[in-house]
Amino acid sequence: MDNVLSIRSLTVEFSGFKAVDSLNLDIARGEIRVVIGANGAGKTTLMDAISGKASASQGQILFNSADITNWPEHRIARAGIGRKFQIPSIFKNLSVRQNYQVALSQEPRVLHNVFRRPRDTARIEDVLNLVGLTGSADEPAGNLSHGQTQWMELGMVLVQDPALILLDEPTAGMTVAETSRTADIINRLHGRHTILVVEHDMAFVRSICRTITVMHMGRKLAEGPVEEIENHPAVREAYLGSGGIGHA
Amino acid sequence: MKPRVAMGVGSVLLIALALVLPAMLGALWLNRVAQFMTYGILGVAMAIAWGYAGILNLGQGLYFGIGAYMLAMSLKLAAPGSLEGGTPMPIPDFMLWNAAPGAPQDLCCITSGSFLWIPFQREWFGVLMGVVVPAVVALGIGYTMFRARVSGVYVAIITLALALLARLVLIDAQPVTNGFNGLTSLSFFSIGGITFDPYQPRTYYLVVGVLALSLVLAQWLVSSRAGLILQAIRDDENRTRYLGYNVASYQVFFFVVSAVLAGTAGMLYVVTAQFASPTFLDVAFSLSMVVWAAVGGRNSVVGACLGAIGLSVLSSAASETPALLNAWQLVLGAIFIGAVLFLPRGLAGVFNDLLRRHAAPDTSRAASAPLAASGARATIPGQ
Amino acid sequence: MGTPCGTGLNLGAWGMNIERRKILKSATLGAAALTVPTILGSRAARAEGEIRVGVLYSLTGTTAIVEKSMSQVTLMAIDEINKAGGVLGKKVVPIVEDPASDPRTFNEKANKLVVGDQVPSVFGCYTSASRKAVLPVFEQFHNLLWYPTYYEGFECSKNVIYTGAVPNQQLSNFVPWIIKTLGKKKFFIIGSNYVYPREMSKVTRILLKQHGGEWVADEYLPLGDAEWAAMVAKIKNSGCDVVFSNVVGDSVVAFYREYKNQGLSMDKLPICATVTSEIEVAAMGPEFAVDSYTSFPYFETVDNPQNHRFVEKYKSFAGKDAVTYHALECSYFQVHLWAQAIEKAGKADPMAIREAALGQKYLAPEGPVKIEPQNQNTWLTPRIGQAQSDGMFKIVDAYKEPIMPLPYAAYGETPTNLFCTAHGLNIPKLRMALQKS
Amino acid sequence: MAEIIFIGLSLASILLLVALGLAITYGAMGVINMAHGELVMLGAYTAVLAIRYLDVPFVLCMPLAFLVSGTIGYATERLLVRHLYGRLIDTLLATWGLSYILIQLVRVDFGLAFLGINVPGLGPGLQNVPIPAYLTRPILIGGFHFQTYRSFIILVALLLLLLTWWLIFRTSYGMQLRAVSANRNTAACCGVNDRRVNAWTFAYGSGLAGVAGVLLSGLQTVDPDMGTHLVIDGFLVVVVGGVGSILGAIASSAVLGEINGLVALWWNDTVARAAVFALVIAIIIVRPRGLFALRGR
Repeated sequence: MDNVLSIRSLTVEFSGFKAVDSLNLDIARGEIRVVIGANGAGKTTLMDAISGKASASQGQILFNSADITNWPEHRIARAGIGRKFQIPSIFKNLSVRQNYQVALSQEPRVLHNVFRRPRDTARIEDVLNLVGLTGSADEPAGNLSHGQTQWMELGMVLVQDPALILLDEPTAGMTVAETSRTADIINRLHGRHTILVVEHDMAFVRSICRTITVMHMGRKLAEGPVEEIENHPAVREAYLGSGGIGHA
Repeated sequence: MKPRVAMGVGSVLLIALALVLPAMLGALWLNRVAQFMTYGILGVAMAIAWGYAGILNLGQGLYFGIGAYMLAMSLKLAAPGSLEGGTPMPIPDFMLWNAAPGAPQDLCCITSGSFLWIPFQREWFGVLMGVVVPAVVALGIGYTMFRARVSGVYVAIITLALALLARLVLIDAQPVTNGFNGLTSLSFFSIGGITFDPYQPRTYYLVVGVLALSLVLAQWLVSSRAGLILQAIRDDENRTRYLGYNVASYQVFFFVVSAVLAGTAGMLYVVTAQFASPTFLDVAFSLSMVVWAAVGGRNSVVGACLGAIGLSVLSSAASETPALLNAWQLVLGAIFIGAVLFLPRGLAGVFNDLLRRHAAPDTSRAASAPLAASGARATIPGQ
Repeated sequence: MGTPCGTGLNLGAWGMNIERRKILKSATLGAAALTVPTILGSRAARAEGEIRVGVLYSLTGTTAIVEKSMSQVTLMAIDEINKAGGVLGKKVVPIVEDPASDPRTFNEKANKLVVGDQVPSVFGCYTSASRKAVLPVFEQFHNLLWYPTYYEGFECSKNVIYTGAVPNQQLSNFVPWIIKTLGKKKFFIIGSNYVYPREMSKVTRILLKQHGGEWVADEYLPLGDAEWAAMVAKIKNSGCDVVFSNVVGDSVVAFYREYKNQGLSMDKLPICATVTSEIEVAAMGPEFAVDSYTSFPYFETVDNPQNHRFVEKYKSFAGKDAVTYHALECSYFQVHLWAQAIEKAGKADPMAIREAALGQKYLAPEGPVKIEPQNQNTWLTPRIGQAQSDGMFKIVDAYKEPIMPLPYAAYGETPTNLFCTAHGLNIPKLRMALQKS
Repeated sequence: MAEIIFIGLSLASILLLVALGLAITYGAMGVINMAHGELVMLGAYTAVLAIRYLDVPFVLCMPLAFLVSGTIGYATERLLVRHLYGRLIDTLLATWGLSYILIQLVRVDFGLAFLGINVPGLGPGLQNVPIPAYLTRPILIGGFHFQTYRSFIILVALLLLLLTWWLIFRTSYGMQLRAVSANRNTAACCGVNDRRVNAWTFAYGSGLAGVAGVLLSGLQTVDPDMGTHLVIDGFLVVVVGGVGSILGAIASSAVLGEINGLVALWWNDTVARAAVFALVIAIIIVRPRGLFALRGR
């Protein structure tokens, strides 16, 4: 079958401590996959390893069957992996539109861009609509509300049009309304993009996803459809500490 | 559309002023303003590196100095003061008294390293090197620095140390550079049969021309897509990386551009002041460049440029006012502090706010586009 | 398009701005107020009945320490001249500028004086670097710089009158004296790392050859550095028996202090210096310099009536702690030489003054001095002083009368065989000499 | 050999004296104080004037200078630096302006010159501080002259180091300081009066500069510009050591000092200086956060 991303016995160490421990993971094209796990289970580190922020001490990361293990961030991004951070990271001093103009990076070389002027494209407009920021397109991004900022960063990733999107807790700090809005933004992407989400909020997870991977102590604990996972003894076991999976 | 109009009018006025100035000024201020305009180019260089790229170069004097020396070497060889000056085999006078007794009297080997001067017998070569060498040096240091992801104050310290190092070597290599005394008694700069006497309007116009050119170039660069990406990098390096940009290459590119501008400024300074000195590499000089940019507006090429010219005029005027003979440095110090405290974004910042306010009635979209292209980024709180 | 936007941005707002921002207002107006008069002033017609001269010594920056006193003494001399009725029946008005110890500023201020104020002469400059930086201005506008500092020579400009000592006037007596009288043969030569010390050392080595001395080493400290620990340690282990110092500026002080702190004694291993004058000794505290030697044509202790008058006058002018020294004395008498010259010339024209200045004589505090018509340097009387505990120098050796300045002595220039003459630098001769040496 | 080590050590101790204050103001407070060198200069002048007019014994000049520079530092923080927290480069610019002013003030006898009053000991001239004999005569140990005065400097440097260490790691004030430098707002929320802590810290750092000034005045001349090059060296040390790390400051001043001494002895001082600059550049490029950077995941 056609895997966009396949991770082979990946290990990431921080001075001896194995944040990710010989992990295997396959994600099919067009799939929306959620990774859950208690704090410190290694979810974010996994994202870091994929996007090049953390370097793998062992194992392989294959993206469209190319080995991208320990490539520099920008090459991974160019290869077609976009990432949204847990704490939204955007260009506060640029307007939303300018943020997207920067994000629109089919041609990232300097000399090429010296001879281009920033321009709007249909795609930028589409994304602005999708994330509902058309109104505030020309405000400095720093002025946006927290929720808007989350969407806006998501938008930046979309403008890039990556084959694989990594979302690190996209609903962190959102109201219920905002969360559901985020959910249907993500659902609208389903099929067009492959999406890997790290999330705590099970309600949200149910609303967007088919398959869940559970991580614990850097290892894969379980993998399967939502219902199955929710009744999985080992998972419940692992989650006791954090008061049951429902509210994790 | 109001800002647009103001800009149009303003620029026309400014250009007009620059053109008619020679008629209003005597030889002294003509030459002096020309010199200050070379500082203006330095201001532009600072704005690009510091304001837009967030690279604080505390050793900008290095590139200014290199530019100055490269051209000065050519002008020295052409000078009648040098032995056989202007002939096929000139030797800079100072090399004679730095030569070992009985050394062959030929540029090739009168002193160790004197051969480096040989190609500079052609003036165009000096000019070329005045651009190329700063570029190459900046490329080298920039590449090593930014690939190692050195940033912020660490960049400042490296550039600073580098300038000090270069200064040391320059002074120590007396047989080739005439050490601390620098290069003087040069010939006039002349290119294509046109000679530039520093006190003639012609020279003034040369400087004005280059200044205008570098302003246009800088403005064009920062309003290009690359310029936008550069500001993105300044805001958040990592974000830009995850969007697929090779941050280092952008930083290096603009670092080099800034260095080239500084080198050009150095050359023009030699044309107008007729000497090159290792003191061009002093920390104090590089720091004053930073101050120019800060006061004028670090995030606006035009602001920084005017800041440089304005402060230079101010300080020379102040120091020449008998009443202030002892106090002028107190005044300058106070001005720096005041500017930093009350105008964190420099004068350009203030102007932009005003324009913003006046443009508000119109749709903010119309206003923000051209502003974004011009010095509007001055609305960014200083990093 | 870019530029217009920007420029307008700034200019457009100037107007609005002045009503709005207080700080700005004052700053801008201040700037205007300062600039306008200077621009006009520099071109305003000079009032009749006065002759304006430039005084160009740093009042701020690293070399201000010395230059400020030179500036003061120049004003004192001008004051004397005016009290005596001025020159050409006119009052002499000094225009003082502060070049802030920075060559760029030196060049700028020289322009102001020569091109703007169009003074017939400028008294000024201390370091060679600053002289070099102003030279182009004087040469292009055929003006005249009066330069009072001892320097390395190797310059032959029509537009400078050099009243300070050149190497042969400090060394030709000193080196032989050290060898013969002190009986010290092994020379360890040190200096600040720039042109003057290196050239002094070159001349010294030539003299060492001639008088059977022995050269041990040449060492230089970066200009302005004050850390001598390593250097003095080297000197200790070098086996030399005299240290020959061309160290300048405040490094001198640090050097003598370190010397004593490391337990070196002046009688076993004396320091013989070409730059350490009364002012440096005062600065380091006499106890560190006692029994070291210095060669200068002038010391405060020179015993003759005109010097007593000079010293007394200067102290009443600049405070009782003030000391007089060679460069100070030159800055003083060169003003009087200038006054004589302009009287002789009969008009305040730089080149006329120059013509008249050549061969001009004056009875200076150090004794008779004369401007050499050939190379525009000055005849001075070599003297050797020994530092005393009161910070003064005891003159232990002196020539009877002034000797001729030879700016190219390093290449065997002799009174009978001059390289720099009224016709300018004789390059073929110089090159011949180089081949031979 | 003992000689080489000793010279290096003494160079290091002087670097450290200047750098220590900077390491605190910069490291803990994120303020690049370009006027630090001028605070050293003021310390030296304190010694000059105190000895000249009150004939205070040399050793007592140090606490005195500490107070003077400290007070000026305190005022600086209250009037200037306070408005600039979080604007690193602006602190650099503003304090550079301040250094301009301080230098010129000393040169014009704190403005008295304008009134025609001249204070002997101030003004543009070179001043000097007489060092008591018991500190100048060298002591002979194992056939090698140990300079009493330089040994004394090393000693004082060590004492100040201990004092600083004790203040930061053994007092509640130090606790608060560490809290503030870790996270100003959080600290403030926990009831730490960060403004007060800042002011006192800045005063302390400045005070150290004053002491350094007194000690330097024994080695070199005292003049209004003596501080300008010191601050540069100080920064090289702090940055190479790793911002905010006292230990780093010690290590880097030791390294730079010894390198300087070695090269100066074996080659010459110009090369030594060049070597130091080159080393600084190299270290920063290899370890962009300095030798002892506090690195987190």
